[in-house]
Amino acid sequence: MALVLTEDQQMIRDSAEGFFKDEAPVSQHRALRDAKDATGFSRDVWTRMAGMGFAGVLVPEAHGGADMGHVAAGIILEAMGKNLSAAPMLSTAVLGATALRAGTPEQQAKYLPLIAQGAHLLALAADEAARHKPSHVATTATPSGNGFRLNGVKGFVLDGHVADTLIVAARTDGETDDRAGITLFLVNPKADGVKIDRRSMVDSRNAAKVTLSDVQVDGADVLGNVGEGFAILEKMLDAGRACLAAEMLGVSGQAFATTVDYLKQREQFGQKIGSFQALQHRAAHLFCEIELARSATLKALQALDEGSDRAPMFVSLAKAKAGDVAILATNEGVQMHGGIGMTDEYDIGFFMKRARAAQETFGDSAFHGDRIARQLGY
Amino acid sequence: MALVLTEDQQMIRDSAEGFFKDEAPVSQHRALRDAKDATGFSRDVWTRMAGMGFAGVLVPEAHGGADMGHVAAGIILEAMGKNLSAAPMLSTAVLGATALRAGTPEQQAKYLPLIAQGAHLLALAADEAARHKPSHVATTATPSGNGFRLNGVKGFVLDGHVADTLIVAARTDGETDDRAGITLFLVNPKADGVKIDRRSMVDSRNAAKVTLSDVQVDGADVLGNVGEGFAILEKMLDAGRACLAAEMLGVSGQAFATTVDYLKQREQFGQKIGSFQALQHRAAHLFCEIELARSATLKALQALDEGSDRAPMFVSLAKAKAGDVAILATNEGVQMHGGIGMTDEYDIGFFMKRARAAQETFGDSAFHGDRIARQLGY
Amino acid sequence: MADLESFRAETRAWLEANCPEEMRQPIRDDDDVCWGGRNVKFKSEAQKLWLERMGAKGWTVPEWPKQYGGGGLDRAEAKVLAEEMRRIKARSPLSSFGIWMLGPALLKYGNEAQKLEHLPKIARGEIRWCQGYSEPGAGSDLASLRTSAEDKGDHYLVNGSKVWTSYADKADWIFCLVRTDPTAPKHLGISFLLFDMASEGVSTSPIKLISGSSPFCQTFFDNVKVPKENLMGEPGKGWTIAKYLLTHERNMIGGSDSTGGGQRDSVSNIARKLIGLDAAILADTALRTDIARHEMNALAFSLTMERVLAEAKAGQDTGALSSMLKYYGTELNKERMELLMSIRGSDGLTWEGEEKGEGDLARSWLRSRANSIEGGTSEVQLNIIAKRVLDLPGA
Amino acid sequence: MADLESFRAETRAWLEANCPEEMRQPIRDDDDVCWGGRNVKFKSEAQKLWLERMGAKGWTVPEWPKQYGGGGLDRAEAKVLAEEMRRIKARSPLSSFGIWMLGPALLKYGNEAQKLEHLPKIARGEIRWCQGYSEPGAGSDLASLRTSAEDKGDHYLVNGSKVWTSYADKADWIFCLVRTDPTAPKHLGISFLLFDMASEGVSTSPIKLISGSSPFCQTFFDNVKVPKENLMGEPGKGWTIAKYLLTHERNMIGGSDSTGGGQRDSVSNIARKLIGLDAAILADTALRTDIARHEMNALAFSLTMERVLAEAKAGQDTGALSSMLKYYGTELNKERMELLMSIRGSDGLTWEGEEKGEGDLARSWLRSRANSIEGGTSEVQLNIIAKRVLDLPGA
Repeated sequence: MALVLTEDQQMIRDSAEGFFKDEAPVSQHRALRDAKDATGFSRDVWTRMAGMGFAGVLVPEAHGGADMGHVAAGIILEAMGKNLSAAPMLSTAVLGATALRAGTPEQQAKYLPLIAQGAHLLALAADEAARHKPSHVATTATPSGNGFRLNGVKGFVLDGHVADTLIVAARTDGETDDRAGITLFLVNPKADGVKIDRRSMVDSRNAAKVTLSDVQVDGADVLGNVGEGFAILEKMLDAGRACLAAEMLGVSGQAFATTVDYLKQREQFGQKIGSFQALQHRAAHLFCEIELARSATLKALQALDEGSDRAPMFVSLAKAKAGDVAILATNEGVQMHGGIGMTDEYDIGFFMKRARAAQETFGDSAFHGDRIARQLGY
Repeated sequence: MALVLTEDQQMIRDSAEGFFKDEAPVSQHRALRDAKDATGFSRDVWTRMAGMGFAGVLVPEAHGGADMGHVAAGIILEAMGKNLSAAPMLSTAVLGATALRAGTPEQQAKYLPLIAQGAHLLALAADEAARHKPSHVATTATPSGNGFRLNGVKGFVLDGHVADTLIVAARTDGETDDRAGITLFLVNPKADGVKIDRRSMVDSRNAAKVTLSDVQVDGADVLGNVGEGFAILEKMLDAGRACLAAEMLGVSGQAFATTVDYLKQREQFGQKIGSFQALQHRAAHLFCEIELARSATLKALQALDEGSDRAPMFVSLAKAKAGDVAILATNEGVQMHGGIGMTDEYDIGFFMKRARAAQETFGDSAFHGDRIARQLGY
Repeated sequence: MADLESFRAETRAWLEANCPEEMRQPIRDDDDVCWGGRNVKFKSEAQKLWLERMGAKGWTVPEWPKQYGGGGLDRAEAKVLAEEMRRIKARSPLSSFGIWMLGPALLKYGNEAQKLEHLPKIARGEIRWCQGYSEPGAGSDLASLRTSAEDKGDHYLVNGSKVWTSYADKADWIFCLVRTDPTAPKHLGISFLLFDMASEGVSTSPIKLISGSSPFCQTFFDNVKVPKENLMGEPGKGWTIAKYLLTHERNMIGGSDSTGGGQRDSVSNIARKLIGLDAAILADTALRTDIARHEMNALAFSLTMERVLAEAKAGQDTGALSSMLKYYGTELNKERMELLMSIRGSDGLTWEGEEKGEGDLARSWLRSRANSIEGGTSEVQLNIIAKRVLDLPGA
Repeated sequence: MADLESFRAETRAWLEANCPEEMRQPIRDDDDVCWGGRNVKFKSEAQKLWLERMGAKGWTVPEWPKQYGGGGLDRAEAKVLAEEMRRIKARSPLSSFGIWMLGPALLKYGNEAQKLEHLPKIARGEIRWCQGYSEPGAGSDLASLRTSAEDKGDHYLVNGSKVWTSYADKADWIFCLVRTDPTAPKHLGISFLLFDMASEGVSTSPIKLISGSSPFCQTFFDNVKVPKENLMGEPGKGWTIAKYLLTHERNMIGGSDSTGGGQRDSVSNIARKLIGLDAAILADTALRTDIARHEMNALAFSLTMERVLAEAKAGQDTGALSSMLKYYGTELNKERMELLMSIRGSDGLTWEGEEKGEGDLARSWLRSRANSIEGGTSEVQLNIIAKRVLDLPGA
């Protein structure tokens, strides 16, 4: 596959960019933040995103989805990153849809159409360590009745506060850090024993702490095979990581564009500050870095669409590179804006906050650098 | 101790700087290189260095030395770094004298006066791995007669091609990477079974490969206690590392001064290139880095003089920081000189070569970063 | 030396007797820091008592002369006092821009009346000062300031506005750069004026920062009348005073104060607690490499501060090095906060949660981004090093 | 597609029959690379045969038109040829600045007579070219060049000197920037001249580099007579041609050629072999972190080259991106060499030892430092990106 967007994908990009710029711009993010909105996003926008086919971007057509693939999903997330649009796109349309595609025909028929319609929200309850380590699952699932009883505590459950269904990773076998013995469960957050504590984050999004105390699930709620959940989990995470890379690419791109504009307008010592060579060189270097992040991200998304064996490596590359670049782009953006970049009144700080949160989600660049090195055998 | 040179030390600095600028400037280094001089330094200069008290800087006065301490030794090495002066200062006056101070009264009486007079050269034959790891000693010393029989191969024996005595680390007990069980021996390089292959290095200095085949040494040639050589070795190495840091500080300082001069003279696009802000900022940053290296180096040398428990940590800090800074200073120097910086005709390349060689000697910054982290318990 | 030892004994006894137990506890939050001023709200009786006792002895400013409310101690005695305070972990009784910034400038450039008027009130924490340097749209370019002070015979009429005035909404007086001569070239028409924030025509408006807090204000001057005797130094020489004072500020920001001194836990200690060890080394090897690199630089930097101080004490010229300390210290502190955010992982992202203190790290991280902007940006410091230290040519 | 498949079959058969076995072995040293030219010294009969056969088919320059000695292939066919050559690991028959640099410019700016004269000889490796751009003391500042070409009616009289002319001592002809109009402003008086290095008045002097080798020369022109028909393009338009050509050079230096393509072993493979693993990860964790960071950037960079090519093929404008590729590619290659020096430790320092190949790494490392200087320094590339891509204002 040529490392370039197809004409179809360019059309998706144009329509996604138009949509989020009009329907969910940074000003909406600011308004939600100021209102301390309990949902953290606009349900109305989410419904319209479903109408555009975005919610069903990874849902098969047979289940009412648009089935446009990962490159398209990344394009949508990049446009969201540019506008800091908040919506349960990652948790539901990417992670949720990827998970359910591994489900039974009944599970698929039940959930996938609802996902595509924007009528059902999912959240992944996997992380237990503050530093991402997906095999670190101490939450237990012990046989009970016709199913299992779940006990444990999950942190950093993105959109957990609004989820209609939680996808919970729990251990049916093995030791805490083993990959084998992990099983995924579809859990109703209203079930007895489920406690959800919403936490607002630095980027004004929400990640819940989910406490499971003797939560009873039945056999039909197992996703995939018992003890083999890690493979599905990795698939979900890789789709999520690649899409986060795309979102961070949007964050970097917009932060950079805003900064370059500022360099062209702002005067100091009687000159446009964009004429200072030290800033020019830093901006030019940053331009190159963003281009590298773009290439890595597109490759990762394509590799997922192709089902390539090397997809995990390219995904880690994209997540690490786009993450580091987003940190650099937003830090440079704030520094080059000077004092006003530190004020809440300007948007550049929002981009910095989102970059940091996305960097810490599903493994930072240190995690992914390690993962690539292991994949390459060193 | 205040982190500043005493008046005495300032005087030593002034006299060392004057001496090496006059007696062993970069042009001498170039001449030795061009002549493919087999010794690699001027024996005449070494004799005069002894006359200045430099060779005996760490030799007690009772043995005819100047006993000026490590700060003074570092001052001398820094001046040598500025002028790229080649002399067996590190191997004999620093490593050799440090080793012999741990010797028996007879050994001290035999060797230390000769060191101070510049009449006897020593070389440390310790490293067996290309990446420095002092506990990695596979060379064996097996009991034989009234002493031991040595077998093994040593690489990177600095000044090994001219040494009058080799200080050999060999294993009398334990496994290859154990710290315990290492014993130091004073070995005559002309003894049966000693083979010395001179290698010239990128910085035009020499490091020999020393092969030991059934070399017989007697009990009087053991330095320190049998099996406890590692502590002496570490002491030697730490003295050497701190002095290398000082030498690299000199390399950085001179490379930087040369480069700043060039920035002030060279014109391009109708302007002095030193007026370009991007280069100004890089030069200013480099200035700060050199200042940090200077502080760390002085602290390490003082800590050695004080016999502080924290000396190994400060030594590793100095070696790592001064090493990284020397690489940066010389790389920036070549880059800012542009094309002519790549020509053999200009001196800046010599500084780059010496910086790299010194960085790789007795542990690079990765080695010392690891060593500090272990000392700090992480 | 015998004198110094008896001074130490007396000091120790006095501190033991006078420093309330509560003032020997570590500082937990902002309320534990006392800034003084007319409207001071003491957090506790102990905090009030401690300020009064120390202020009465002049030990809030141990080296200032006694006639100006100081302790009159020499350098060696001041060091003993500091050591003895550290010994019992006594808190600083007073945080004050008056002490850190205006005071040294007043001592050097103020006239006798100004010194007698202002210094004792600073020493006792009675008047809280703020700084009026930056102006909207001018940023680091102080020389282009536009706030005017028109000579009206017995007073100046001040008009304009200042931005980034720290705690201007809480301050009693301001020291302020104003343009007294609109015809003089950039640097030359600037003067240094002191005036009461309660004067008619002064208003302040806090600036909300990305960290959510508002430590800075924009301050507006609308026909503010300032008596002529409130001019400090000569008219038109404000720039010289400002530079002197900025050097102090730079040392403060780049130095141990805002990058934190010995009291902060090291990055590696925090990492070890949160991440743990594996075979005696930090379980995350990539982070370990970055942490080690950072800590080496931090250690080399703190040694550099020590060396610069020692050189200054030994009479060597270190004036231009304040830009180095400001630049490197603030960049290091930003790096430290980035590393702490990485170490804390998703926990560090919390803004508001059920427990107290959640969100503190994220706020501190965001706050740290201003370090390399306030008090002269990193870029300005590099320019200064290039020009003044390296003597590189102008563009 | 059927045509392409039959072309593939024919090509495969031809290559199998005509590519000597020796030409399918990896390149071991400089002698294995054939640069052609009047004084070519073939290392072996196979090398000579391979050049003759490929040259005769025009496959040294597959996409050039047949009338100019090219293969006349379209893009798809050329790709098939490249694939088939890769399949049998066939060496490139000819390395040539004529092919990489002058050829494309000649095709675009040369007149018919010039094309017919020069292109076939380039294609067949009969004439070896060198480049005369930089001048002593001018560095990256090409516009200030001083080599003059005075119009003498039927010829130009060339005087001056060039520096950094690669292999000028081995080249037959030079393409050279000269000033034909001394009165025109900087860029405008420059023309593009081709002439024979055997002309009277041309002399060369190799420049010894820090790596010990001398791939570059200084070249002197002392009243060299050059026929007027050797001017390429319009007089005074040399700058336009030079820029076009520099773009090609940048792609070459930044791209797969000098930073090495797929044939090089990866840094991590080398590290694994030399340092070894401990519990499945590289035994030196600090180096591992740096290597992983480097390899991620190297991989992202090679994907960027792939993407830029794909975008160019898809008709998108990627012209200004050559500066990015040159800048980033050369900086990466320097980093690679620094890492290899670290990995090899003291062994990497050897300059001369008993075994063949000792000293190669140190020399390659030193050589790599020129990457970010030659063909426009990294600083110049960043200036170009800032101005042309980001449209930032001039100082």
